[in-house]
Amino acid sequence: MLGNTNVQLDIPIQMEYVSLVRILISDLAQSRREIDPQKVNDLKLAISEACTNAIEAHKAIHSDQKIKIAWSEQPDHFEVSIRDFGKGFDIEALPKHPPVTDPERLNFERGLGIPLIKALMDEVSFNSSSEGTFVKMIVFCQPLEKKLDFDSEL
Amino acid sequence: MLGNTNVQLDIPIQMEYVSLVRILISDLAQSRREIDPQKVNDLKLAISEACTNAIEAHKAIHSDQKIKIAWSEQPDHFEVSIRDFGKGFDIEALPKHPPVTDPERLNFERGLGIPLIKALMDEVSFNSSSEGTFVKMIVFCQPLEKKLDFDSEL
Amino acid sequence: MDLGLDVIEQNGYTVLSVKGEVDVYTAPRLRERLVELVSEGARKIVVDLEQVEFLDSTGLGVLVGGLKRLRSNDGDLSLVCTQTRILKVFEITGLTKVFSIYNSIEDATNGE
Amino acid sequence: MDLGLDVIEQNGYTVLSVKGEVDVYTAPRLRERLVELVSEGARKIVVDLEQVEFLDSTGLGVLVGGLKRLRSNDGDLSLVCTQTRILKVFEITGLTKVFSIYNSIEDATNGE
Ligand SMILES: Nc1ncnc2c1ncn2[C@@H]1O[C@H](COP(=O)(O)OP(=O)(O)O)[C@@H](O)[C@H]1O
Ligand SMILES: Nc1ncnc2c1ncn2[C@@H]1O[C@H](COP(=O)(O)OP(=O)(O)O)[C@@H](O)[C@H]1O
Repeated sequence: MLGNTNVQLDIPIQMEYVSLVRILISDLAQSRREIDPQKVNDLKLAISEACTNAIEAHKAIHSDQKIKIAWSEQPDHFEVSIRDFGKGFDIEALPKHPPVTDPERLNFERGLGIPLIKALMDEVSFNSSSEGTFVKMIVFCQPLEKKLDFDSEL
Repeated sequence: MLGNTNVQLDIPIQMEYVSLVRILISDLAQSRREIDPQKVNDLKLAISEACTNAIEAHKAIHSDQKIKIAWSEQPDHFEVSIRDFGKGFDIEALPKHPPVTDPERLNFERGLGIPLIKALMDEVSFNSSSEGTFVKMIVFCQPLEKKLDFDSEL
Repeated sequence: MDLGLDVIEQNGYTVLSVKGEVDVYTAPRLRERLVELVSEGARKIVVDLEQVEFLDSTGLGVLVGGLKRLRSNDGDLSLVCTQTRILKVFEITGLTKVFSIYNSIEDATNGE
Repeated sequence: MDLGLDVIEQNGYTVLSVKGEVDVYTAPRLRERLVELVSEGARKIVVDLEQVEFLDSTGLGVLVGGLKRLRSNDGDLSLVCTQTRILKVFEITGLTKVFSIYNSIEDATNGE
């Protein structure tokens, strides 16, 4: 569970609000602690991907319930979570992309969001059920070196 | 009551979050409709004053409950509301400032927030009881000419 | 949120310069513009990402879709990008191996 | 959130240039700096608001408090401000009639 939620934002099921979430989260990350600017970019991207998925999940079931973004601060990290009330999904069952060298790769225009979230965040967990999905992302405030060689995972 | 709340933000009882509210609200105002930039500034100032008062109200009773900022859009105006759970106040009973020409005026470093909100917003209502305070502010999206001669009101 | 989409012809290439944030809300406009260019006959398209402030997986998807469309029409789509934060997104997803990425419009339109 | 507070001496005046957003969170730093300057002996203070991006009633209160402190010490506090959005706050509250407001540091430090 979230420790101590500092800020919570509820947004409607419209894609134009994703940029608002980015602005909010990047301002929080930059103003609250010393943090590597690249980490702020990573967080903006990960939160965009997660919000896009959450909004899509609500659109799929024609729900107009708002999605909830929560921000909390821990001694050595930030925690950002996105909660939706869509019908959930099985993260283990997501299709794997063909390797980038395969010409078939060009048929996959989607499915890059979750791999990006996993690659960019220091920690991430997905909790999904038929009641909805809760994505929790963690970014350490002291910058960590992270290798960007995730080809195999995609 | 609020028509259709589009976005809701909950913030903790710390003054440093007031700037976050400004960023959120000014981004919403600018991105959602054609609006006079000066109106956006007015809204930033009014929302800052209202949030400052709400946070002070919670501090006064040592409440750590979050305050709630809601944003909604109507055909010809934006509605922004601030809800706190402090012990409320009687807006009619607020002390009047001496006229600016009176040397006594310099003894009043405070009490300018609500007059500013009233002067800057197209409409404002205060609903306050022992359960808390609900401030609703309205800004028309089509810029209105507004005379800034409110000296007598202060 | 505005997405800038400027087109110039250079050296036989069609250069589409994108400005602003490419996300799920704005990416459809980029997709439309690319489809338009191809249907108008463009076959060698360069997408200039130098003024892009943000690009997410929806934006990547649109670029992959554009590349696919062009390759199946005997054309090509290449990119101009030197910004590390944007390059990073291509690297993580392995798409640096799918796209030709150049340092400048000049390099991209110099033919081979 | 950073509040820039730079002090220079000019023509017998102490010029405090404020940069950034003056609100309930940052105003205490402005207040402290003013109190410090007065206790160090400054009597003719000019607060330069040209680089202020935002000023709320807490900021106004700090400036009124500074003016009061200086007047009771036979000093004065004047302002430099040409930004309409900041001037507007002084106008609405009637404080344009309380402060001397100049168009430039030069004007403010020219004597009188
Ligand atoms: N919050 C969510 N609720 C329901 N399904 C989801 C959610 N997030 C992701 N998914 C599912 O996982 C798939 C892969 O997501 P992602 O990697 O972000 O790529 P994309 O969104 O481009 O398909 C989505 O297509 C969707 O089926
Ligand atoms: N949300 C609120 N809850 C309780 N009291 C409030 C609230 N807003 C304003 N007040 C009261 O009204 C007074 C005047 O407010 P204002 O005009 O903003 O000036 P200031 O906050 O500088 O005193 C405050 O000092 C406070 O006593």
